[in-house]
Amino acid sequence: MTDNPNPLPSIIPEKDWKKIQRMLSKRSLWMIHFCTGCGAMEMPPTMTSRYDMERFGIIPMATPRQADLLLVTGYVAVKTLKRIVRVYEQMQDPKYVISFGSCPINGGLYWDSYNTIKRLDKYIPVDLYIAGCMPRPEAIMDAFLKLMKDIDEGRADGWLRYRKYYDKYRANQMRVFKRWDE
Amino acid sequence: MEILGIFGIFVLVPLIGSVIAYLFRKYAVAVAAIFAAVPSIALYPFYDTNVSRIINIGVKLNLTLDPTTWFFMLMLDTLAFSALLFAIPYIKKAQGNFATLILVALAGANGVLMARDFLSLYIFWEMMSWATYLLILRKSGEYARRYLLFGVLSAYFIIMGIGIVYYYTGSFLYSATTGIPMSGWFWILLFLVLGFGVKMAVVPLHVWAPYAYCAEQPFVAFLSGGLSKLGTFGILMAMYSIAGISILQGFGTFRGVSLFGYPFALLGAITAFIGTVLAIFQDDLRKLLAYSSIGQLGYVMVGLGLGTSLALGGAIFHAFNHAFFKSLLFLGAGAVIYRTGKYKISEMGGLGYKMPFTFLFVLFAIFALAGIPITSGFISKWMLYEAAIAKKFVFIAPLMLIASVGAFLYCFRILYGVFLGQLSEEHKDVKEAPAPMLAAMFILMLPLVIFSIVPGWILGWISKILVSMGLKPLEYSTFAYYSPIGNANMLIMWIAFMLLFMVSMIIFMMKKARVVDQLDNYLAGEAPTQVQLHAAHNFYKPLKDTWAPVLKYSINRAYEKFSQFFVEGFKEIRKMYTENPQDYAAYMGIAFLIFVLVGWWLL
Amino acid sequence: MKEFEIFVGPQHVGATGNMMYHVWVDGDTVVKAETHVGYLHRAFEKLMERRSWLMNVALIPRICVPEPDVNEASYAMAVESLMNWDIPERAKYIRSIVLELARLSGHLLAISGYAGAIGLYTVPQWLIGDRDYLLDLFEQLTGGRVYHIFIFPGGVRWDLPDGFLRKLGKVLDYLESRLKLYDDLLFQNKVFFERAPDVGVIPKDKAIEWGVTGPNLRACGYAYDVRRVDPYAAYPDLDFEIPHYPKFGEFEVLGHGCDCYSRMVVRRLEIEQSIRILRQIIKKIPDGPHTLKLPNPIAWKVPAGYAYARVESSKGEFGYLVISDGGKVPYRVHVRGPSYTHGINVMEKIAPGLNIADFAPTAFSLDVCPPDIER
Amino acid sequence: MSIVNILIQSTLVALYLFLAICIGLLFMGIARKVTARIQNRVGPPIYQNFIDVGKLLAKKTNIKHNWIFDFAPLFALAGVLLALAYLPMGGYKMLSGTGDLILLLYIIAIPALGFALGSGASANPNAGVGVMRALTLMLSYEMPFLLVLLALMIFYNTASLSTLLEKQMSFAWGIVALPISALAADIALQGMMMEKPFDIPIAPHEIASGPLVEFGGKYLGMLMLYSAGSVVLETTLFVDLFLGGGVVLNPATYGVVAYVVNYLVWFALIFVVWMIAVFINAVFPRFRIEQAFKFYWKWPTVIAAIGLAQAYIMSVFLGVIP
Amino acid sequence: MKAIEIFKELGIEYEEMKVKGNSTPRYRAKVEPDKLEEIIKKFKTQGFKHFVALSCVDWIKEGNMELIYHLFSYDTLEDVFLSIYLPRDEPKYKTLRHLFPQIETYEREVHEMFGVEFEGNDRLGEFILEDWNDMPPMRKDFDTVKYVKEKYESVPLVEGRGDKQ
Repeated sequence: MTDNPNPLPSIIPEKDWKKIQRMLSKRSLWMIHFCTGCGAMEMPPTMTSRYDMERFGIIPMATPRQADLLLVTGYVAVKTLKRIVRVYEQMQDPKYVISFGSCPINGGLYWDSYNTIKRLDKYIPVDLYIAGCMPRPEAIMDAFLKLMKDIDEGRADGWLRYRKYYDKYRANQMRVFKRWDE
Repeated sequence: MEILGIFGIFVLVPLIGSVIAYLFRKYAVAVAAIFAAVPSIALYPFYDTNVSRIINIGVKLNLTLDPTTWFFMLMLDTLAFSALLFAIPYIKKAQGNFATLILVALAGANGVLMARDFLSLYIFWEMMSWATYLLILRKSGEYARRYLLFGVLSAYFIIMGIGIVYYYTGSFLYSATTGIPMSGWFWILLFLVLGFGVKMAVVPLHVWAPYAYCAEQPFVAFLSGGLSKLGTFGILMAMYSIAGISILQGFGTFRGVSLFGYPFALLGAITAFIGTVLAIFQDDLRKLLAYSSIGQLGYVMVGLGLGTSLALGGAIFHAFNHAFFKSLLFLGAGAVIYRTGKYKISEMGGLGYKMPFTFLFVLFAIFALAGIPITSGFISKWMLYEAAIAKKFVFIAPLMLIASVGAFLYCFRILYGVFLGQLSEEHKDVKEAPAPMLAAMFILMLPLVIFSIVPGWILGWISKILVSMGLKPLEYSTFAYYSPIGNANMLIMWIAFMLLFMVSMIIFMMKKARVVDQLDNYLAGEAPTQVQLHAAHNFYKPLKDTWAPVLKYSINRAYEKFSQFFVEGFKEIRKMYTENPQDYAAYMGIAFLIFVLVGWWLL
Repeated sequence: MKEFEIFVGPQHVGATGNMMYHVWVDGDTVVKAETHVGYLHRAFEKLMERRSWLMNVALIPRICVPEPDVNEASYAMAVESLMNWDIPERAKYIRSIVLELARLSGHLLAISGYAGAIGLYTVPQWLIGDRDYLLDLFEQLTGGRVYHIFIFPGGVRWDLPDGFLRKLGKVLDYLESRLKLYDDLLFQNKVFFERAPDVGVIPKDKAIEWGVTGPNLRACGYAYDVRRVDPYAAYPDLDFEIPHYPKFGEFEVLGHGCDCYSRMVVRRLEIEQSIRILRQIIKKIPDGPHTLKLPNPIAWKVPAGYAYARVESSKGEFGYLVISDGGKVPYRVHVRGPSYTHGINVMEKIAPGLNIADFAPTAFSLDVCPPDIER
Repeated sequence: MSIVNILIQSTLVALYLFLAICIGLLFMGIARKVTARIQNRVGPPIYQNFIDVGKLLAKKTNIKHNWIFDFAPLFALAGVLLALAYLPMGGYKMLSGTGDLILLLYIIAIPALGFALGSGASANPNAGVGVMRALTLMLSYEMPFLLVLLALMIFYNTASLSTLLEKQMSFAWGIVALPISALAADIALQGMMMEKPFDIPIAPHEIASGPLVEFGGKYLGMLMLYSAGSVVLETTLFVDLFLGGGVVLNPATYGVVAYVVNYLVWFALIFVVWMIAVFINAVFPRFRIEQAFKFYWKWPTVIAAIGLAQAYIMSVFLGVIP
Repeated sequence: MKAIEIFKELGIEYEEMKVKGNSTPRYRAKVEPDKLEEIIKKFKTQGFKHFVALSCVDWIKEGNMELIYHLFSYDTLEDVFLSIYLPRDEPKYKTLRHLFPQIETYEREVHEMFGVEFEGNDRLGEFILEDWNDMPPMRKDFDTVKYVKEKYESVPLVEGRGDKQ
């Protein structure tokens, strides 16, 4: 894992370099196109002409290699969690996770369902939660703005936590999966 | 030096070597490589020599070493040496046989190049042809018969040409051509060009090539790169040395191009197009290269037909380039086949990660084939295009240009299907090709690089050939070359490319990248352990579907139908096929006589 | 191996939601496809067995997100059958309004999904933008944009708010004026004519046997619609046509039916019919109570028995088989979603021979919605 | 040429190349904005693509599959810059005096081939299919485009771009002299720029953005620079071929002023050409690849052939010599 | 042919289900498992071409598994529910996927959710669930709350939230 060194340390001070980086990544959040749950229903309105999240430079991307932002839209079934983790691991740092709706927070409506995990942040780090079932586009836009602010202030550090506590996260994941490959 | 000495070095040494090599059995190929190295190294001192001698042994024979011969010998002998070098690890069974035949073919080829009379030409030509036939026979009798059929056809054509010349002049010498009327010239040139055209695999006489090129790879490299150039040489001699430009012009001209040459140029452009299209759809690596070879020689044919000094220079240069890059490609394919034992492109994949040097050599050959400007392959194509465009030929130029776009398609097919994509489980342990193979490929790569930076050198040699044939010399400087309508400076291009490459390298190097496994890939979130990801089978299916109505009219099938007709009609005659070689030889002799008589009667 | 494998989904732009098609491709032609589902399995049928009859109303809209109201309606109808309730006329009309609005929004999503799959991104932008006016209507009527929890056994939750019908009329006028633009952009686009006809063909004689329903069945040339063959809500009183192949009115009849083109045009025509139905409802809607007087919701007891209710959703036949043993909770509820057959059975059968370029459009044209496959 | 002269020239070329990449990024931003307006949206700021590239280049981890994977960004960026260097921009000849149209045609293949190599190196079938589509598309649009080039070269009797510009200035712009060819070229340009209806190689719904599927971080960033360069490359190619390269004032008489004015005119012209492509892009779905092939080998080829015939007749039979 | 006539012809007892909201009649009949195939074939030839669904009910008190085959006719506009009962401890039945192709999918689901074996269906196996390690979840004796507690609630939280970058 390589870090991101300052290319011109003599010209740009280290602090400013970080600031520039954060500025860049906050203004160009590429979202991965992954409808993990029913919350994805409110994504089309958010993307399209009424709410238009491209105003903030957020566009959906086809593959995880290109994306910075993972939206976990709604409840997470075990089968989906595995894919989410894979997709998350294929994304390149810095990467951010927004969890969507009530279900990934505490199970929501499906608190007693045998097939949905109840708390998403036990398995992957979550930078931001949006509550509600389902969150309105306004709430989503608000969350994006909040995430941008967090990135700017260096608080959206989920990817660092994932790197640091990788073993613990992986151990938690393996408690719900029987095996890792298909 | 005396011409007989030269003859000794270039023809007799390989011939003697062929006998000696056979005795060494297990080391036959290595020994043969040494004997092949002798002429290819001995060649260099003879640069710019021009010796010729008429030997009178009842009939007058003429052996010559002039820049034309030298240039083509440079190609052939280097190729033969590389092919034999490559063959050292490659050929496992009947080594002596292989080594002997290659050397005989080399001797024959050198003889053809040195001959300046029809008799020795024919003798050496047959020597080369039969050695080739036997070499193909090592792989498959069926394929060899196809070759033989067309080889015999070629010989008939040549003999008819020779016969007509002899009829008019009573001499076999190239130089003794006074007194032939224009109608005679027409038949002579037609027969000779067709005869040599078979060797160049010009459509519709190309049918043998895809089969013959399935033989052992080192030999095929020599056959496709080297021996097919004898066709080029033959046509060049026939049209521009024996006949000469003034006789060609005598057929009438179309914008300064002989009306005799123009149809052949058009045929060449069509060949380039058809060869390319057919190459796109092949799944067998060898067949793909074979059709590509046909297509590339079509370009050469265009240049030979147009006959302006730019076109002819382009044709000779392209023949040279083709000799090297196509041999390199065949050798690269050979290396892959040697390591994996597979021929189908769709069964390979990912070998570039395991055989990086082979990949780089092949990549470079493919750059040359596609005409990417950082190789000399571009320059010859450029000359041919500009020659056609400057003369405003609106059929030849677009055909050539679109064929070169088509070349990108099959080039990428080779690269992706064989060297890129998914490395399959069974090829996990494939190793890099052995050192002699790599060395052979490296030798072949060198001229492609050198002449792309310094095209002036080779253009100088070619200019000399052109001048000797009474054409204007090419316009060139050390690094640049010119046509009536444009120019290109390779040095500036190289420098600019290198500088810009550095710029992107700097941007690139600012970050390090981590290497991940090939299955850590975008699979839409899935992570199977066993998955087939190599999309190489039926690669250009959309194109194939689109062209299916056209592709079903295959020339190959036309020939097969034709032969089927004979088979049906002459079931009785078929009983002559006793599978006894002596009988065949007898038939061939009879057929030969009939052809000669027919030729006689025609005139 | 000749084929290579492609996974269309779950994380794929061409997947219709969170599901996966495992596709074997030769060159660029699909040889075999397998549908894998379960990424959205929340065990609704199990959860419904644990919740009381009325609590389930809040749970079931989640089964089909693009068009949740059909769940509520068919569940309500099934429970009403068991309870032997006749609901008031006004409730039926209000249900029809909700269902038709849901159909409109479902069709708009389906068309924009297909247009997106063939690369015309302007259509989704416009259509989903316009769909938001429908969601605004829902919001005014029910309080929720996506999940409405509005229809429940015995009627609907509350009466129409003031001015709702006027606003509805306005939105319908607006939508009708926009339809022309959609036609110009998509339905009369030459590239659409190239790409859609005779792609993803369901054999006409097999369509019913394979369980194809809804617009997909009508695209095969059968004028079957649950609103006609098994009428419910206010539909018996309403006048509407059932667009089916080859009765496409002003649209050209291209291809031989059962293909992407027919499926999309049928959906496009159904939008017109829905507008027509809603206009009739605005005129005809009777006064009266919007719901029955219901018993104490905590102590609902539903008589034992079997009941099946079906509703025409924008995707096809949506049905609920409700089984009660007389207790406070349903003994067993089985949800029959249209995508169950479209997504798995039909898709696996028509995929071989498709171009991979046509795979995603075909899946989108069938309007497969994975949540109602696995519940 | 003296050393100083060479240095000045190369600095100028470097400046022009830098500007070209910037213009490309700006154009992509404008395209996003315009498309957004067509779609009833506000759209991103027009400098959005600069931020995107910056972010991608500043990504903290980058992955690759093997060393061949690196070919893509290196060859793509270097190749497109090299191709740009051979294009006259706004009357400034760059290197086009030392290489002609055929050379340019083949230099344009370098980035494409490098890109294809890099994406092929990633064991992803989507990439393989994407490159197959890209190459097939290339074969498709090259047919009319080569005929158009041939018409130009035959009519103006030169293969050198700088000479072509001079002849267009002194005689008539290509679009006036050969309007039919210009039409065919613009249709071919749509495919060359991979805008809809010909964005088949990177179709996200079908093959998950095709060759780009495995690129991320700096790889994608450099490929974005490459595509920015190709936007300018392709539009400038059209402008140079048919719109006189934007040369309205002769540099020989007006000096530096001419360069500035010509640059601005050139900018306006490539903007117009780009906008045509963007508008078409916004309102068309994409073809299937074989439909694109059939399309290109049918009508645009016929149009281009008519254009070629016109050029041939004018040049050979009517003796119009520019 | 009307469903009633077919029932009479086959000699099956049927009951009519209550219908409110919808309007077509629905008939429910209990049939012997080994006769089911013939009966469905008969219905299919008589216009009941639309196979709506196959549902399974776990009657835990009776110790039965009920499989409900649901057919619909577009000609006569009737629904028919054919029920068979299988023993609960070892539910086994043969596949009927050759009659209607979508039965295969339903059988896969019923197999996974209820543990009913369908002989002759080779695609049984993981369908909706993945990595499942308990009894089939739709059975009445499967306690989902207990399962949730054991599997999900016990997973510990990962600390570190709020660590500075």
